[in-house]
Amino acid sequence: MNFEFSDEQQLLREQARGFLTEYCPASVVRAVLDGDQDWDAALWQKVADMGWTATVIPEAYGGLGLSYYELAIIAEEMGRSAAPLPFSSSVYLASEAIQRFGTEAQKSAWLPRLASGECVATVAMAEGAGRLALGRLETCRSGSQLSGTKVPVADASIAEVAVVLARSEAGLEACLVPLQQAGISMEPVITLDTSRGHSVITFDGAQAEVLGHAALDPVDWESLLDGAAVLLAWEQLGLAETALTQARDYALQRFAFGRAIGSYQAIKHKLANMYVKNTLARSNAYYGVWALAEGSDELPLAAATARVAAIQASTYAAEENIQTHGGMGFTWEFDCHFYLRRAKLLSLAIGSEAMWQDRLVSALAAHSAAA
Amino acid sequence: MNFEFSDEQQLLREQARGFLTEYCPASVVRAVLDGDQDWDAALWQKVADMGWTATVIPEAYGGLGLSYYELAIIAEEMGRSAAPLPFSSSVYLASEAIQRFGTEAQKSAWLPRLASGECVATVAMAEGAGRLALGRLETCRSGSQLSGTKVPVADASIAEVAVVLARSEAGLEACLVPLQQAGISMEPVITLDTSRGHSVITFDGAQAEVLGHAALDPVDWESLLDGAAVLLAWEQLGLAETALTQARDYALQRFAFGRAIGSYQAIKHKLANMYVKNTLARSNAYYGVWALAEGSDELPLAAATARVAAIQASTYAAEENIQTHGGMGFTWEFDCHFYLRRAKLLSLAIGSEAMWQDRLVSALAAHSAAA
Amino acid sequence: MDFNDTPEEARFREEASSWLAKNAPTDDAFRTLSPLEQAKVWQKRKYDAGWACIGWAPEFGGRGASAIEEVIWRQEESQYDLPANFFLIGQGMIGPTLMAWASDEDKARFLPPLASGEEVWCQLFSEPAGGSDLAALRTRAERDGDDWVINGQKIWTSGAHYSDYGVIVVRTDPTVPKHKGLSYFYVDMKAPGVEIKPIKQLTGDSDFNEVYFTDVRVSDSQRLGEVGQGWQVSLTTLMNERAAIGGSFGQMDVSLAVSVAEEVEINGRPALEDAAVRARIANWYVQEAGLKYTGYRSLTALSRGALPGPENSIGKLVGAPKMQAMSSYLMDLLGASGAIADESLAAKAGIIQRAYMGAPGLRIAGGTDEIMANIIAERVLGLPQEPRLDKGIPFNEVPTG
Amino acid sequence: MDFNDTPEEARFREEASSWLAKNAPTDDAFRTLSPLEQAKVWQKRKYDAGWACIGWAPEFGGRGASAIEEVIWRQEESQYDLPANFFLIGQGMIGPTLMAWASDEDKARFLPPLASGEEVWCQLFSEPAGGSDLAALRTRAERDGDDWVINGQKIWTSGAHYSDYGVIVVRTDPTVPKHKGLSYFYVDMKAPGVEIKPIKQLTGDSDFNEVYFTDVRVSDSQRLGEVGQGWQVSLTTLMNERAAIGGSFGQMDVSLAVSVAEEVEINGRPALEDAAVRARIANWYVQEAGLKYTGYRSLTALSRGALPGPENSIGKLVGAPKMQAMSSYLMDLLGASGAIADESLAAKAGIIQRAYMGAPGLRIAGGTDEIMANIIAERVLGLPQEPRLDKGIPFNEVPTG
Repeated sequence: MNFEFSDEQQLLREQARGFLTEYCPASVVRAVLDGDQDWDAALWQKVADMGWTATVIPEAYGGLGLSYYELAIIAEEMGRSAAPLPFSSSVYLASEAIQRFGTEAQKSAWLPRLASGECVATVAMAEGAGRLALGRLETCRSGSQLSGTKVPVADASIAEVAVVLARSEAGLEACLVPLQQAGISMEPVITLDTSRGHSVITFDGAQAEVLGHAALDPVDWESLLDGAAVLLAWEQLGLAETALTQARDYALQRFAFGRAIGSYQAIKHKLANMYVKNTLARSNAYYGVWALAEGSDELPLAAATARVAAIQASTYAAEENIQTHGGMGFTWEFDCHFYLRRAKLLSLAIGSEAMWQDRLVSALAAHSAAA
Repeated sequence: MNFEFSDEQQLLREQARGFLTEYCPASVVRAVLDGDQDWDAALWQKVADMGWTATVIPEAYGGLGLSYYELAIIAEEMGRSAAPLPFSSSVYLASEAIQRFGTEAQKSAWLPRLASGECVATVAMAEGAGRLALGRLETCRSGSQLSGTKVPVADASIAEVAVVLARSEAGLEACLVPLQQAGISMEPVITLDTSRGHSVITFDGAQAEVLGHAALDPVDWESLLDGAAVLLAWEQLGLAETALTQARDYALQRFAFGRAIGSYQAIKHKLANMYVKNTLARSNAYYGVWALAEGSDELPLAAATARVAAIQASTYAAEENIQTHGGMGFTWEFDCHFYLRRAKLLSLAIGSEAMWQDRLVSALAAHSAAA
Repeated sequence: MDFNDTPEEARFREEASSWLAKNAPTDDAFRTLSPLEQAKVWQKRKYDAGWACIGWAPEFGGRGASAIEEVIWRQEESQYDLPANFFLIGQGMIGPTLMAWASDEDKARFLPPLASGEEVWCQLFSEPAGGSDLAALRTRAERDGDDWVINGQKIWTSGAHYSDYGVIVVRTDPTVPKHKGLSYFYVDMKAPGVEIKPIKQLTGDSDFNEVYFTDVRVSDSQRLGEVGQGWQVSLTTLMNERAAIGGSFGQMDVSLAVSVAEEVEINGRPALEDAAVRARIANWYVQEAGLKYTGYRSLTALSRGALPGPENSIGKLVGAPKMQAMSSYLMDLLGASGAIADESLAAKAGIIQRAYMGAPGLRIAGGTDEIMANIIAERVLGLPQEPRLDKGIPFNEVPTG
Repeated sequence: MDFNDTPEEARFREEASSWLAKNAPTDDAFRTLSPLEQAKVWQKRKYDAGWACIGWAPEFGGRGASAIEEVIWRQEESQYDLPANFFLIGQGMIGPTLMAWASDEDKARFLPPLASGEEVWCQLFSEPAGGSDLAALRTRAERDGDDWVINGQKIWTSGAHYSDYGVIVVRTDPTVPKHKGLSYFYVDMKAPGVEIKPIKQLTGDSDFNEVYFTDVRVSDSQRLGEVGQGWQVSLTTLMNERAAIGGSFGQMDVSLAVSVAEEVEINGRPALEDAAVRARIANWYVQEAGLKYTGYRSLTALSRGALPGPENSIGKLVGAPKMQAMSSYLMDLLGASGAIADESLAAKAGIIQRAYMGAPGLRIAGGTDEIMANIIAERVLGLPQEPRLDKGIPFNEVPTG
């Protein structure tokens, strides 16, 4: 039984935490949230210099060829600091899609530049309100031309290329679409977390190439999402841990009626609940990353479990951290709201809690039937 | 605006509470729960003498011709004392079915005897595990013969007659079936609340007559259930109030670490939650009985709302009353478990929480569409 | 039980509604005024006709109406889209405090212009270190001849920047136990040394202010109650806050959830057909209807002469978390689009998201969830208070962390 | 990360499993014995072969195995359906206490027969007035020459009726603060004046007893620790309880929910297709998997030499309410049949209902939900204790209501 990260991996965590504590304090998040930028480009450069964008990209394509364990560790630390970066779009989703589905030429063209961080990529899936139905996409490719509207697309304004989920006569496809071209118009979309940019993209006969040689099996796309779900779960866990730490520190320091508010059972039990949810989320995130890293056929179950647990832990911790802070927590000036915004944003990305609960039970039923 | 019972009705409540405090203390419930009897026959006689079984039966059939407001008041007090009586089966369900659907002859034959309490009746719906589907009943009538199995049937062992939900070529039917006859075998079924008797009834060509002149419109049966849901909600509310009162009294009297446990926020907030749920349940029960008494077309919405609120309040209060009592609450000797048993039993009768949530939303959507 | 007015109530409602029909301003000129100007114009019109602060005695500008008549008036007035919030604190909470504690001259001087909207008042109680522990306030007033000199900081003051006067609780003796060293004054908000800074909330709005007092002089004649009696005076104000709260958490009701669930699809079917969605909607409706009919029951009690009690705390305790849970879930139903704040792109998402970001504040303002639950436990159910470490101890010796 | 044993662990597992394969009794003769007799026979067989209390030192009957070896042994032994609970308290909690506090003679006298199952021990701590406030116990021991005379009542004593010995905490000085007036003894459960009455639980079962002490004499040599040091000694026992608890709330896992939802229909379709059912199952699975993998993480830490800490409290805090919620919901899925307790009529309903009725007890035994949450808040998160009104006050002056 060895259900723990290796010593080397723990060292990576310390290094990542130290790095982000230094270069991504709350003031960095605040600057992007308050300002006109969609990201902190300088921080991205530093993160790329650390090699984080290259973590799981094979060495043949300029990556470090490390495992998902390492990437999960970085994801947690990214979440802990609520870094205003397109890391999830570019690393967990777009790079993964190109690596999994791309032709040799596509991989050679894009992965080295994604690994080095000089290129940012994103994935465009959603087409407006409601649960995404892979079988009913309205964005269509015909020949080399793509038409349709994707909204919201995270990090599109800073991405050079997007992996766009679409349909053609051949069926479901992931298309590789450079975003600086005539057939594309893009407008910013304000979301609840302006420390991450979002856009609506209209494709009007945009030049697009199919990623890979053929249409996508929906199962393969879902498997990509499973991987992203695990990595997002680690990021959400990091957010949840920060929220719990903030709440605990404030509860120790804030006095009411002559004693620390953390000595009142209402606050104690609220924080104990956070701890319980965070612990369940962490243990399920271990399960998820184990399944992802080892290529286990339990991945669909493990990913959904990690995702649901992380959604529940991060939104609870972020919401109740504000309550623990009382009126101060409701001000713009305190940082509590960063974690609420990001926790909810990430919970809405790649399908929300109910969708993953549904997938969890499908995987569980398949698993029981197989056992 | 007059959203309150009348002074006369309040007087009836005081009278009912006084009566049941005297004649149905916890020891009476305990005697039936512990013993071989399925009810307290002497208490039934007293209740009948009070006229409670006659409350809403028209004067023409020997009843008092009072309104559902009066019956709701009695129901709450019945719940408050967890009376070991077939009141819900005989009064809210069977008497109502005969009154609503029966022919003149059937009403004349049965209602006076039900009003006087000399006859107990019940309704047989469930046919085993799962949500009852009116369109898929297996109990069938052919000619005057009924065949099938109903389980569990509350209060069957003490009922003279049952209203049995069945199907024939004509469709859905309520059949009137005397229970003392050759074509019927009945076995006791132990449930979690042995202070109310339950049975499995096997009809093997039992003599049965159709209630009324024709097949039932399912909507009419659902309307009957709406009425029963409102009255059961009042009974559950009474249970919930007793559980809250017990918990509060114990929390005031039990000391830990030098102070009453009711001074700890964990206990205070638990009891506050009970109070909140009970208050929502009470106000929704008002809404329900108003709709029932006034014959409002809001009844389906009001009944489902009252039922869901009452299920939530009564099970929460009963469960958390035990927790408030700690180890003592988990003993047979303390009374706390009576209310847990009864609350859960009533929550499972006539369709459980999820079914009524579903009905609530159907009614709400119909209501919105009409508005 | 019925939902109709008594004959007297119906008569009163008819009188109110016909006056409103004739006098409620709807013209374009009125609409071009700022909200505060609109409120002032409308309030003055009501005042002149005897429809302002109708529960107040005639000498202060009211008509001595009953509590139920006040409710009826509010119901009728709310049929019109007219600004009213500007005067809520002054008329709802401070007016009654002045009636109970001010001198006859001050009542005559201040109540009529408060009723007419010509003077606006704000309330200066909360402090950064106070929070749930309101009486732990630190703003000090020191005696100087016939004056007092105030120094300190107040927070969460609604409307400070457009108020003419404010009521303030300050510490006049830090050497006695917390509740005993307080005094209560009214202050001129334009006086030298009063500085007002808006607070930006996490929603981006600024509904509240910080108010700094630097050597602000008030005359001893501006004191309400005795020196050291400030806590009792402020209870009068706060009791009226509780009466004013409650009920109005309907800005996002279940009908919005139903309409979102009708529009959005899950697996090709309307989300409203999804059992998980239905269970949530049912539970919210149970809460919403429960609060609504609790309100009707209170109203009935009110019309029979009862006073509103602490049980009204459930409105906020249920309503605010419901708003948070419901808006969060509706964002989920919208999927990735749930994150969109721009109402022009996603109309409902914008409304829902405003509710989601506002809900944490609703769970705090006027008493946190925890304080509301304490109120129910202590004042409704009669459970004991927690042990109080600050009881009987001089304020300046109470631990502050 | 991997789920496999290290080579040493694998070797140990192999040794254990092959011994078990040869020696675990499965014959019919064994099965005709009473559960207690079965347990004693099996325990003696393990003892004789060096497989009893393997973590104990060899001189007490163990083999000085590591914590992870103990876990591996439990995993392997649990593959067989053999009774074990009878010795849990004695071997898990009292053995370590004797090792820490008893005289060498007493250790030599009592530990081997405890390990071999020849003598059974029980724990006499809780009292009717105690509950969560364990140290508020009132059973008194008064010195009489070389003896002590015990009078009072203990409660929630598992196995008192088949135990040979018990450990007991009593008050030897009521005039000093609560924790300081206690002493700790072992007692002969067959001694005159010891009276044992089973407690009927609300489930109808009787797993616990009340034990009354009337002038029960124990020798001063049966004291563990100094007079007045009883609380420290009992902490040794309780720490080992915490280590023993945790994890095992799997008696009703999500697979049962899945199978019920596959069998039962809603609107003509399997309930497993219903979105509300799916959301519940998903949430329970999140809890169940979360606890399972938390256990794996603890096991990893254990295998690296760490001690089990207070974070293990989450097993019960999550598991017991989950069992209650899940059993309640599964009863709902069964509809009216959910109320049936008779397993011959409704197999799953019976199991589910036993869980529903048992869950309240699980939420209490070994520390209520509230105590568990306190432990996490205080010992894991480092939040302060509540103010203690009984601190430093003579026990006989502490308010008791």
